[in-house]
Amino acid sequence: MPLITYREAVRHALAEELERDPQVVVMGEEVAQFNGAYKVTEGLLAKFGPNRIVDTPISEAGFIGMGIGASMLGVRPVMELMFWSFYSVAFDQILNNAANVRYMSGGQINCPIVIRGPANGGTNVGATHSHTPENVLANHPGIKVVVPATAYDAKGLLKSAIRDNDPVFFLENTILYGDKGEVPTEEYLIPLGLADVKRTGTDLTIVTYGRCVIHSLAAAAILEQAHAVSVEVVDLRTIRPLDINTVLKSVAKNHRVLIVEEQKPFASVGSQLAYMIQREAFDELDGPIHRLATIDAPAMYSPPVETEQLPNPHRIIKAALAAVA
Amino acid sequence: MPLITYREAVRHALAEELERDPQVVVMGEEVAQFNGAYKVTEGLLAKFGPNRIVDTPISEAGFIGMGIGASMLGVRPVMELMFWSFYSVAFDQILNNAANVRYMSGGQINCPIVIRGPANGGTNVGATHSHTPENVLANHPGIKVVVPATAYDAKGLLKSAIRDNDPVFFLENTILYGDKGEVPTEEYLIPLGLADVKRTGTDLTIVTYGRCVIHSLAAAAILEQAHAVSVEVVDLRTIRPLDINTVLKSVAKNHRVLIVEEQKPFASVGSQLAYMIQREAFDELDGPIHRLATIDAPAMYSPPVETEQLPNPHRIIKAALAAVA
Amino acid sequence: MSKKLTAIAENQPAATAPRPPHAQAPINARLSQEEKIELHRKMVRIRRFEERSLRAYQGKKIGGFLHLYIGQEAVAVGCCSLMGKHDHVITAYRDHGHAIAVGMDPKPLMAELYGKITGCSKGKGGSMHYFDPSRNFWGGHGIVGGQIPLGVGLAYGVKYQGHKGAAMAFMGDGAVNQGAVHEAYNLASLWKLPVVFVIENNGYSMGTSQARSSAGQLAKRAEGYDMPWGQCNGHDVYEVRACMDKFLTLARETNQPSTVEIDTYRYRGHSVADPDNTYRSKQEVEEYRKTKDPIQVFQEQLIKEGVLDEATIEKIDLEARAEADHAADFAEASPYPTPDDIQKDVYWEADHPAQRKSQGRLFFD
Amino acid sequence: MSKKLTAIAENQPAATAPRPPHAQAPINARLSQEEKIELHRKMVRIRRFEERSLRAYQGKKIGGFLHLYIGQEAVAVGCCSLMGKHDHVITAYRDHGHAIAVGMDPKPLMAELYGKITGCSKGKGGSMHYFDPSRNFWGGHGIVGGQIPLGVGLAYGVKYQGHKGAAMAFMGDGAVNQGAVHEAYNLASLWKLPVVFVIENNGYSMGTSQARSSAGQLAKRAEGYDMPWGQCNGHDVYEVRACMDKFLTLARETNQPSTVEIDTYRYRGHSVADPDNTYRSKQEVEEYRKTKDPIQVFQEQLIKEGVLDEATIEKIDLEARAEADHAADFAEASPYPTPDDIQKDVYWEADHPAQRKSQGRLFFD
Ligand SMILES: Cc1ncc(C[n+]2csc(CCOP(=O)(O)OP(=O)(O)O)c2C)c(N)n1
Ligand SMILES: Cc1ncc(C[n+]2csc(CCOP(=O)(O)OP(=O)(O)O)c2C)c(N)n1
Ligand SMILES: [Mg+2]
Ligand SMILES: [Mg+2]
Repeated sequence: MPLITYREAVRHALAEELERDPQVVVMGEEVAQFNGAYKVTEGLLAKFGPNRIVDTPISEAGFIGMGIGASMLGVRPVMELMFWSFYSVAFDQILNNAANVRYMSGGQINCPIVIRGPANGGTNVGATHSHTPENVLANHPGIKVVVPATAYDAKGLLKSAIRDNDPVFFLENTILYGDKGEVPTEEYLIPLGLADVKRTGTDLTIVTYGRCVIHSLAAAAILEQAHAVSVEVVDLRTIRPLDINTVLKSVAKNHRVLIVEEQKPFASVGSQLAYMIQREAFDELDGPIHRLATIDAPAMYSPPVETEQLPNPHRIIKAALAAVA
Repeated sequence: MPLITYREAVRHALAEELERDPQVVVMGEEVAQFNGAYKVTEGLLAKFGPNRIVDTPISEAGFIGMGIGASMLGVRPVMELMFWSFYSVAFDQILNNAANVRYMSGGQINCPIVIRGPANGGTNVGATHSHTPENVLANHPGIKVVVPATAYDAKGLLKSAIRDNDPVFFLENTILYGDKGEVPTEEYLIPLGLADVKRTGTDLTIVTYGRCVIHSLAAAAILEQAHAVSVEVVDLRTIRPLDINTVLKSVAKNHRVLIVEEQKPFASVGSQLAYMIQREAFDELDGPIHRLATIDAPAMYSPPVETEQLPNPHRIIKAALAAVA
Repeated sequence: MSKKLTAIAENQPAATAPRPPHAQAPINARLSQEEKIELHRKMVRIRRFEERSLRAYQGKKIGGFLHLYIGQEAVAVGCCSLMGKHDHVITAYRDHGHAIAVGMDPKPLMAELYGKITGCSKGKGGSMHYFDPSRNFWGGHGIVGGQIPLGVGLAYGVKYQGHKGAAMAFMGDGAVNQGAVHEAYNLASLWKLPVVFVIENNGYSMGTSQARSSAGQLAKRAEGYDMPWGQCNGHDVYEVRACMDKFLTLARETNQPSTVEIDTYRYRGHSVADPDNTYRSKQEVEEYRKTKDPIQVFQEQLIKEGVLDEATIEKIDLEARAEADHAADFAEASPYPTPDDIQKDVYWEADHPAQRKSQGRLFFD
Repeated sequence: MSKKLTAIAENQPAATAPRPPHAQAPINARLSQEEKIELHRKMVRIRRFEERSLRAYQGKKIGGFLHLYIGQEAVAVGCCSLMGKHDHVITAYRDHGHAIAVGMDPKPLMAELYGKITGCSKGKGGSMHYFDPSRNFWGGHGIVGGQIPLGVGLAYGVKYQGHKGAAMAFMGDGAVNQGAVHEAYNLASLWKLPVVFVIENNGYSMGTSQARSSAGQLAKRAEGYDMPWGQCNGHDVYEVRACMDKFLTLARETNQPSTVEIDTYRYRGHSVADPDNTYRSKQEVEEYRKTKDPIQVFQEQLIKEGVLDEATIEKIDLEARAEADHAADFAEASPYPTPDDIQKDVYWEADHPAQRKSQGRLFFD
């Protein structure tokens, strides 16, 4: 299988779906002429023309709301948020209109819109640009949330997201864009809501998603070698719908759980997982569920300190050892 | 002690603080001439004049941002959101500017702003008007979140909120506005971050806040009489800062926990409590932490069904019996 | 008191030549007698429906808010009477008039107010959230200004899908100060999207007069985006049609968006909960009722034209009252949704389990 | 390519009489020689600081974004040179120029870029988040348009607290399409708040030309809110001062807000990460550099006035370079914050434990 980057994987998914379905349009700030702020959409304008690949003004509420309206008529917009952080100015459109219009209309409407873009810290862009809103998004019934960690997953999940008839929020990661992974040349889809055990192990279950999958795998290798701790890494891939069964199966096997998430801790995805695991597998737990999250503060600029603020292999190892102690 | 309504308690707190500190201003849609959409600010314009009680256009992002800017200069704005649900259009100002400006300036700035208004379901106003965003707000370090359940608490906490030097988000409840409670005539303050055991009991700890406190107390009375279950009701009163110690003390005593919250379940305040309780009091738990939340869907309009969608005494009793089973 | 009592009709793109009476505007002149009567009937039906709903509200049959359109009927009826196959409508929470104007049946509308499963939104939306995509009616939206970007999206969809049509995005005079509206203006003008932004200026946003909420003249803000704009008297359904026809045609033919401010008035409080005694005088309301009532104005016009007579007027009114009563009976007799319905209509996928492709839990507890 | 190559200066509220050269505008005519040189020096210091910071970035000393102000110096320097005790400034992420213009010391500015604890924001803000409330400088904000309501709040504070002053709220040409900006315009005009909205129009928002992002003329949108507006050439610091003085005076004296669009240009990419090859030509950049460079333009003007000579110019330049180097040395030598610093400066209360009144946990893990 060819090795391609996460960025290319996203791009290929877009290109294939643009090719397949003329209702698919790609929109966002700088996605066309500039080739994308993070070059994800590079070459798409040249290939599909300005009717399909559309640069927008800096008006997130306006253009995302517009995309939602168009989706009600059957257009399938894939909107890029240059950073998911900018959902802050489009919050009402995203979480009142996209999430609720089906319900309020008694099921008469559905919004096949995808909103995608990076949502991560770790690039020293400060508090306003480093939000990881998957918890806030997934709090709202009516929408779906996907956070792929690898090129393979990104491609297969984005294609499913574009074909989905509900609003799907797709959270990428600027740091992962350059990471390479094996991706088949033939077409494939990964269903939303299916977790993936990225590493098997017997002493501790790490439940995680997004970039923390990569960190957890790195930590797991060291934990195995240096500490004789065998770690299973469950990558959720999708936050809503949530494949809790795969998580519970791993918990039932290992009895010790560490949740790792790049999230502010209060009412995070990890909080939700912890509630569910203890509720549904209380008797399987040999000790409390541990969690490692972003250190609770706005995102720090200072590069070496931001690294420490976020989960990283070194912090994960420490947390894992505490969880199996 | 005189019996006054929750609405009056909020109003008295505003009036006393307006009296005490000339930097305090009250602003919002319809707060002045119209006397408040829910009549909370009734009479304040007549008493304090249009310089202190200010009607705004329907521009939540604009006027809340303006309040934040003014607070940086030492004005102490108390902004009314007619519904907290409308935070959706001011999200960026509230959760990027108010929450982050202190951090990003390295501590040079503080924003003594209060944003207050009702945040509740149960009045048949549909999905866009029934948000309970305390989880989303409290997710953001830098801000404080208060959800009082009684007239007494509302007054004492709001006065503390207005004197606080950090941004405080104060979540009231349209259904509670008419509830009466004893409130002393002499001045008092309740510190933020102090929970209140509203009823003691020995079989089950219910952790809750806001209107669910009232429901839980009603349920507890029936549980005692009809089911011989003795319930302790811990009212958090403040979500951030969080008085987890009072919660843990009760858990250590009763060993069974039910969290009751008017929240959509995914990544809610209750999720966070569940994580913390199992993490810090694992060995005190005789069974999994149970939770009763809003039934997971956008808020339903239909009046009798919305009652069933929300926590209510009947649902709480059922959940409590399951939790002690 | 900001409301101009004399309505003016300055349509920017029009020439400044003296205008003929609106009845003679081609779009009105070509109406058949029955079509004229139908305009009248629609207004009466809206009025009677709402009066009936008010009684139901007072009888505690209806929860939440009830924002009545009484006094504004000529706006929705005039605008929606111009709709073709690819024209679309979206509005705010004061949506009963638009719903009836696009042709929705009052029975499911009343049932929606009663929170019944037979409601147009299955009891999930309530008064503020009427929808009927089959009639190109996209709601009924509660967040002030929030529907306007969606309206631009409808226009985008029409254009993208190669149809000749236009979207009408309605908002109140208070809504113009929402950021989303401004973003929508710029997008529509920049991309030449066939949308007409319709400001129903009833002079007040809740208890706040236009002068206390907005700097400058409302529709004129369109100039800042290089958009044509117009203003017209919303008490005269002919004038509404004449004015809107021009801008709709512009949108359909040239994809040129525009803003139209229509002067109107609501007789009732902002919602049924509004005591309506702090911000305007009883005389002001009476003055409007007496001299500008859209039903009265049009009725007199049609009598003058010989299209209507007293008997027909009486008949239309009786039918409208009966229709409203039947709607209430229908609503009353209909069942409520059950708690099992709460989690329906959330996800398309959950509602179509046979076609579901995703896995995992969609709902949490 | 939307950028007008010929700058114009149409100041709406001004009479249309022929204008005298900007050097003779009273606000400029009354400057002492040293004050004029100081204007020049500030621009040179900004330029050298940024050039030095660019080298540091290339040397991997700096993380995140670096948005250079090179080419735009006359705007910040001209505007901020007019500040009195109760005048305030707030801007976006392209904030180095404003920070130096209000008088901040380059050492903590450079240290901030390096992420050091000695930075003006203790390494917490980075390039986009410079702050110095002691100099009435309220940042440095990353969300496009998000700072504008705060700027209106500064004006509100000045007025509420009874001072005579004005706030300048800076934004780019791309920012005008954010909803928050529009809401702020309306509030400022409606309530007569002493704020001048300054649009630094450098022709592009990232890779999008003005023509591709905005319908209509930017500053002219102010008319929709009954606000006066102006436009001026931002390559000439005298003209910036002459124009801004008028609007600042209007704000200070009468609380009348306004919008001023200042034509300027950035030579560098949007940020250091911008390859700058898809949206404008090399010639366009060169043309600006050669004919409109604000430092060059003003230098020639001052030579003509006999205020500057080659030796002084050289001296100023050398000093500015040395200052930038010292700032880099200072930054280099300074320590990083430690992980213990992460949870400082989050809550006022946590930072002042002796005065803390709340209880319970403020932080979670
Ligand atoms: C964002 C938002 N803010 C406030 C409200 C509360 N609210 C509902 S209607 C209304 C007044 C709107 O007035 P206008 O736009 O003139 O419409 P009208 O009611 O006159 O039809 C307000 C303040 C809301 N629903 N949404
Ligand atoms: C709400 C939001 N959307 C998008 C961005 C990304 N972004 C940062 S700067 C910028 C361009 C802004 O251009 P302009 O306002 O003209 O200012 P300039 O960079 O030219 O100074 C964009 C799109 C952002 N920071 N915030
Ligand atoms: Mg109105
Ligand atoms: Mg620009």
